[in-house]
Amino acid sequence: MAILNRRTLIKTGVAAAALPLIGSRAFAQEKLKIGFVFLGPIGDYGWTWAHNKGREALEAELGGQVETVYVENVAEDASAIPVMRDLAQQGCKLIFTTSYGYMDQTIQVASEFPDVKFEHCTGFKLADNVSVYNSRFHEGRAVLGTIAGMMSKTGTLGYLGSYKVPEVVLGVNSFLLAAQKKNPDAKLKLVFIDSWFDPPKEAAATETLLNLGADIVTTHTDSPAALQISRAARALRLRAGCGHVELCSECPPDRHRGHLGPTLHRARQGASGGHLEVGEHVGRHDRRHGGDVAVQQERTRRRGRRG
Amino acid sequence: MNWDFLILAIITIVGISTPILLAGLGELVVEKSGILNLGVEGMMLVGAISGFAINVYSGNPWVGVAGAAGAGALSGLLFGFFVLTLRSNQVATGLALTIFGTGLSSLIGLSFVGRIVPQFGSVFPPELARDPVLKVVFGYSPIVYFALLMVVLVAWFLKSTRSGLILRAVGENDLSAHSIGYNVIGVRYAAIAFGGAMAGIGGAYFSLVITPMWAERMTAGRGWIALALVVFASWKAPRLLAGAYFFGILMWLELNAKAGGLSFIPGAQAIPSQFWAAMPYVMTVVVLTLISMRNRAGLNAPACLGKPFLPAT
Amino acid sequence: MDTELAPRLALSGITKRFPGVLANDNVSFSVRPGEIHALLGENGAGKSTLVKMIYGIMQPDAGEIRWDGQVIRVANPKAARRLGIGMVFQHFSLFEAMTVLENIALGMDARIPGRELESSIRQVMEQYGLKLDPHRTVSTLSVGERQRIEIVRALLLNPRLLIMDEPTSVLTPQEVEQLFVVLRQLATEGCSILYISHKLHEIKALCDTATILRGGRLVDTCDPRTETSRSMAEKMIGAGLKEISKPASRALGDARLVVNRLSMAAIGHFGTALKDISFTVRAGEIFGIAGVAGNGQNALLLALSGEESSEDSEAITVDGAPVGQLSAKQRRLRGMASVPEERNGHAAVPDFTLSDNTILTARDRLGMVSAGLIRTGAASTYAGEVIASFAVKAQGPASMAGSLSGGNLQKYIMGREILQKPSVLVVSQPTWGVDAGAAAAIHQAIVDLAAAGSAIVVISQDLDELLSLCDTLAVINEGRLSRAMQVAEADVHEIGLLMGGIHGEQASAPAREAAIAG
Amino acid sequence: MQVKLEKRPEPSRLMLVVTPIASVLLTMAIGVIVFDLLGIDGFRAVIDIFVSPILLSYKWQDVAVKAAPLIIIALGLSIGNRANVWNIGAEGQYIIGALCAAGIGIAAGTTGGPIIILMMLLAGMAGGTAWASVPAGLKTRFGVNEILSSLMLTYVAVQLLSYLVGGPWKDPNGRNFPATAPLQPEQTLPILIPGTTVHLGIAIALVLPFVFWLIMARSVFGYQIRVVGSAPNAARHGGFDSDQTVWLSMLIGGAMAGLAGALEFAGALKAINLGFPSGYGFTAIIVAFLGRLHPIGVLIAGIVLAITYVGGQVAQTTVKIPNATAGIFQALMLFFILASDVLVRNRIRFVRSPRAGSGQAASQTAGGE
Repeated sequence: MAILNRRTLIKTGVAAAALPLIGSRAFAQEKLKIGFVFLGPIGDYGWTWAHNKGREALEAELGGQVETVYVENVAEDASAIPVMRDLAQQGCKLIFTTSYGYMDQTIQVASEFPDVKFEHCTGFKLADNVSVYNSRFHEGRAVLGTIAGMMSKTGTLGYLGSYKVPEVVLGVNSFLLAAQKKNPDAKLKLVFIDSWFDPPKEAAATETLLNLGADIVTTHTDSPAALQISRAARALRLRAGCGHVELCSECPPDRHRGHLGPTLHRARQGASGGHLEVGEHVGRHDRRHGGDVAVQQERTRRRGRRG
Repeated sequence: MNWDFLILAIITIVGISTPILLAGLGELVVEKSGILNLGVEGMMLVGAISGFAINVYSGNPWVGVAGAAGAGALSGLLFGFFVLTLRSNQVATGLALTIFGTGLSSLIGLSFVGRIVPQFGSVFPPELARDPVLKVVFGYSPIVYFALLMVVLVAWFLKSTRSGLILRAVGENDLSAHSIGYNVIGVRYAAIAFGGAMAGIGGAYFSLVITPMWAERMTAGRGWIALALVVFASWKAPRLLAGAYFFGILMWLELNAKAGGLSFIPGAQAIPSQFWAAMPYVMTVVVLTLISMRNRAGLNAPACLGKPFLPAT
Repeated sequence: MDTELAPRLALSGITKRFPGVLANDNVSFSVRPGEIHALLGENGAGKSTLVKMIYGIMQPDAGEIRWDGQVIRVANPKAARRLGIGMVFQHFSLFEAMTVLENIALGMDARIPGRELESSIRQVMEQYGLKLDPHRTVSTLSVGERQRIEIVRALLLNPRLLIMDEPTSVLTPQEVEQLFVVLRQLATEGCSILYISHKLHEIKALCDTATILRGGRLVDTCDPRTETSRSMAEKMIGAGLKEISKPASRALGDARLVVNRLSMAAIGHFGTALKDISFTVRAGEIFGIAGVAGNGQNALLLALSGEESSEDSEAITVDGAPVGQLSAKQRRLRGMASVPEERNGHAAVPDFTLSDNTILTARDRLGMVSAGLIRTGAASTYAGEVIASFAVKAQGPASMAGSLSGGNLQKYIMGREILQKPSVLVVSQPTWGVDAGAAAAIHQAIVDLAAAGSAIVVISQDLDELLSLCDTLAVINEGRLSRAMQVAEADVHEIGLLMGGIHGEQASAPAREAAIAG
Repeated sequence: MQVKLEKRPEPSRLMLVVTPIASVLLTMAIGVIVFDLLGIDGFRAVIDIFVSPILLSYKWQDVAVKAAPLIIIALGLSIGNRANVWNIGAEGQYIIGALCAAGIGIAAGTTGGPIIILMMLLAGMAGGTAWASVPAGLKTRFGVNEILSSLMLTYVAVQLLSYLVGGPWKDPNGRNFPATAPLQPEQTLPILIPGTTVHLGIAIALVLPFVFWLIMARSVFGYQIRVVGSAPNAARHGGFDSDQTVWLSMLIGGAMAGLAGALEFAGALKAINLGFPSGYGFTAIIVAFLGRLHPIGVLIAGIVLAITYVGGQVAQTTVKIPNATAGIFQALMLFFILASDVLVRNRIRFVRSPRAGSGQAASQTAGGE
């Protein structure tokens, strides 16, 4: 999954189908209740951590207008269904399902609750009340790759991957292609640890990457283990850095950001009583506006498919 | 292959082996006293969060490690209370301890997410610890040296001290030890507390050394590997050391298999990484079978392991 | 004090009472320095209780113990050791996976550094010719070698009195010889030895004095070298046996149970191997097996009941059909029933109801099972029948077996087997710990069953019981069975000799050696 | 004064029933206190975890879906535990059962129907049985400790699952995620109550306890298991073979775990991914003990545990405690129930310290501890 620093999105089309998620009425008195379904623990310092930061920022910014609840450690299988259903039954009118693996479950539960809007992260199936959102991570990865290409002494770059899935592969390719623009001889050492979150394994894998000659390591896993390891490996002149979460050279947990953009934007739309239209929303990282909060509308496309 | 590669490989392997070495060493002593504590994973997690939390408050990683040891020992004593004093079933109680430790650490950890802690300095002069070659000897966290020291101490304790002899006697034949006049329950309490302390330090190695942060379930099942390790080492401390590094090599091979960087082992890329990941467990079963096949003579499996102590009234 | 005059140990008027049993009744005797003193008696004669009091494991209810002339109270074994009393137990328990040295260290009261301890061990071993490698692991040692560990441990304390509880029961003849050499040497050095045994020939060969106990009372203190085996046997088992009530002679039928050269390896370190056991029991016959406990009775029961199956299916036949390799369940279907000596946990499950306990052995013969399901009604009915026929004092079939008194449970168990009308019944210690009324009822039931044509084997340590109950009798000793004797013609003294291990011409020395070698 | 345990002549039937209930109540009480100390609304948390799932009817189906595998696995384990056979590898057998069912599903392609479903369930049972036969064989043949061997094999099963779903059985349309393709709709278990997730497996989980109760209470096999566990020598006397008991109880444990895996796969999850091993096999050990190894007790305990799972999720959104917290409650319940075994078998008496020094006193206190 992904990560996102999201910014936002858009949407278009179809207004016909779009439900007035939140109708214009009532919002003054009634808070919008927003539910989040998280893949990992909110303390993972990664994907879920960043999503949760978005949730917190949302409460901070829209305090009086929204109420948020979340459920963490939700497996990406059918057991997510009762969780989503529960959130809907508790009165959530907007539910973020924050991982690809919730796609079919989101579509199913959405069909049971036509008056609840669902925002699914990184999926591709849409329904009348299901939108998907994502970030253009590959753009950030390309920036990282560019830096890595310019800074690497050995020309060997390390990439700590989670699963060999399209999003991750996309990031790997953009990282390497960007690096090779600066250093045509750049090579990439890539490890997939088959897990989003396994700090000891991430740490050991990072050491393995360093061991294989990488002097810059980037990560697409959730914990900051890789960053901490590379940081500790002082023998490398260049500390490795930076995963999908945030571009930063001093990594530890306090510097992660992410996910805020789209989350905020969509919620703001809902809370303000505007229509939330269904579609695919892709955000781009934009540091000019403080990175995580900046949201810009970029593209909207309505697809015909429905879950 | 070059020296740098080898040195870094050794450093990685020592690093991933240390927590299972620590926890395994504790469990070794516990099992030697005749008790099977399946709660290692839970005690490690309790140690990980306690060490981290105490480090946050004290600002001193050493105090954190001591706190982790104390918290681990306490959780061990909880297990001991049920198993020894109330004579509950060891297997079920141990599993409950793991579940308990996982939940408790998550709960305590709520307020420690995202905190930063001071880290250990090097025990050796930085020139040594950072020397590209010498760091293979001097470049580790103090806990790594502590673990090695403990291997020596535990081996010496079990082999050469009277207390160690009594501990082994209790695990070998609790009824006889009791009839000679030794305090079986007391010895086992002590062993369990030690086992908990070592598991706690093993857990703290995750939250203070490998990745200085707190994250739920950050020990990621290493407590179970530690249990396997004790059996694999056939209950001998020196073999435990070798076994821990051997398991470390397997874990490292698993990662290398995933990295596709194993060109130095012909054909290794064809072996799925899961093969390496399963190896510690498969080999443990094999070792266990070999142990059981031969006469128990000369073997170290404590005869009372996991059995309740029921002295005649 | 004058050790020439004061005995090392003197007991006077020692009495010890357990609930329902007078274990020692006013026992007095003394042991001189350097004397090898035998304590002779059958099981239950009170030998063990007596030495436990000397060693401080128990306290006497009355009487006094003098040590070197002084009245003392031995509070516990540690105090006994401090006085210089050492003891080698019959069933020693060692730490198998540990070395000899470690085992000895664990048993010492004092902390002695390993190296020092090892040198004292070597010294003791050299002094007494005990061969033992201190660094061997116990699990690799023979039983005799294990006993040497206990002896060495006792000797390290420089004992002035060494108590040996049936030391030879687990030893080979060669080991017995070596042990005697050691004991004699100890005695010449002034150590007194209290030697518990029921083996007459050993006592004659080794001891200076013998104190004979029977039923908790001291019968005689004599010089075994001047006594005959026969006279000691008579004292041990009671010359004044009450009248043997010979069973009315019954017409015996065909052979129903035939045991032919049954041999079986020992189970565990303290088990007894069975060697070449042969006997025949005919329809209507009650066949008694006498012997001192620990001579293979348990093994024989397990072999007959089928809990341990034989390698030779012809070794046991029932009504002509070989059953040696059949399981307990299959033998029961052939009409064999058995009652082991241990009631709780072996013959019956204490946590189960009486009704459930019938299922244990009666399920197949009495049709308590259909299609794999238990007919609880049938079990309960049968339990009720047993309770009624045998006057078992119990609330009913739903009572827990463990809640019954020993005698009632025994009646219940006997009844459970007898009412199944087995063609062969093997029962061990049928009236052990049972009050007189229950014992009489059980005896009557056995006689009735025999009268109905069953073949019955009764294994008992109670010679009176066997003499009054059985038609035929044989004695088991060290896993061998003597020839069978008609009770009507039996010579009590010969039985005593057989129980004491004097085999006469039947167990000639060469045969014995050969058996051991095999 | 010291506390002395005195063995009861008969286990207390009253305690047998009272202690599990008391354990749950005590757990709830301690929960309130501990959470309050931690600054969380303890009363609310405990109510949400233990009571809300009962009060909210829409939660019932979730409880049922969670309880089904726990009950089925625990039934099998309770047989082994009764006979003192310690299969703690049910998690692995559960995984293998699901994989075998998935294998049948994949092999069947688009074919579905009752036959295929039945084959999947049978394959699941066969797989679980096969996995359990390894520790059973090692135990009976070589005396290998089944606790350790079955535990180790669980992790081998996890790796096998990882290999299969990330390799040969990976869904070709799954964007390379390590997961099997979702089952064909005709291959999934029928839904019993339209509009819910209540699938056939839940009915099986409701019926099986009664079947097991019948077996344990009425069959010769159940009798055999009880005797072997209670008095091994008596079992031998009764003609019951101990190796056979080990085999049967292990294999039944494996078959039930395998069945639970197949049902969970074909009824609830419909696909296997790396998250499939969710610890049901371990939690079921708690269920077995909480249910006092009695089939009907297991049924109730399975439901109680499922309630704490579902309630744990509720509490996450209401009092915002991490979902692992439900584990604290589960563990506490088990601690208490195990400890209360002492009360079932013993009564507690306070006695004066005996005179020190005398041999008699020493032997009395020896067992008192």
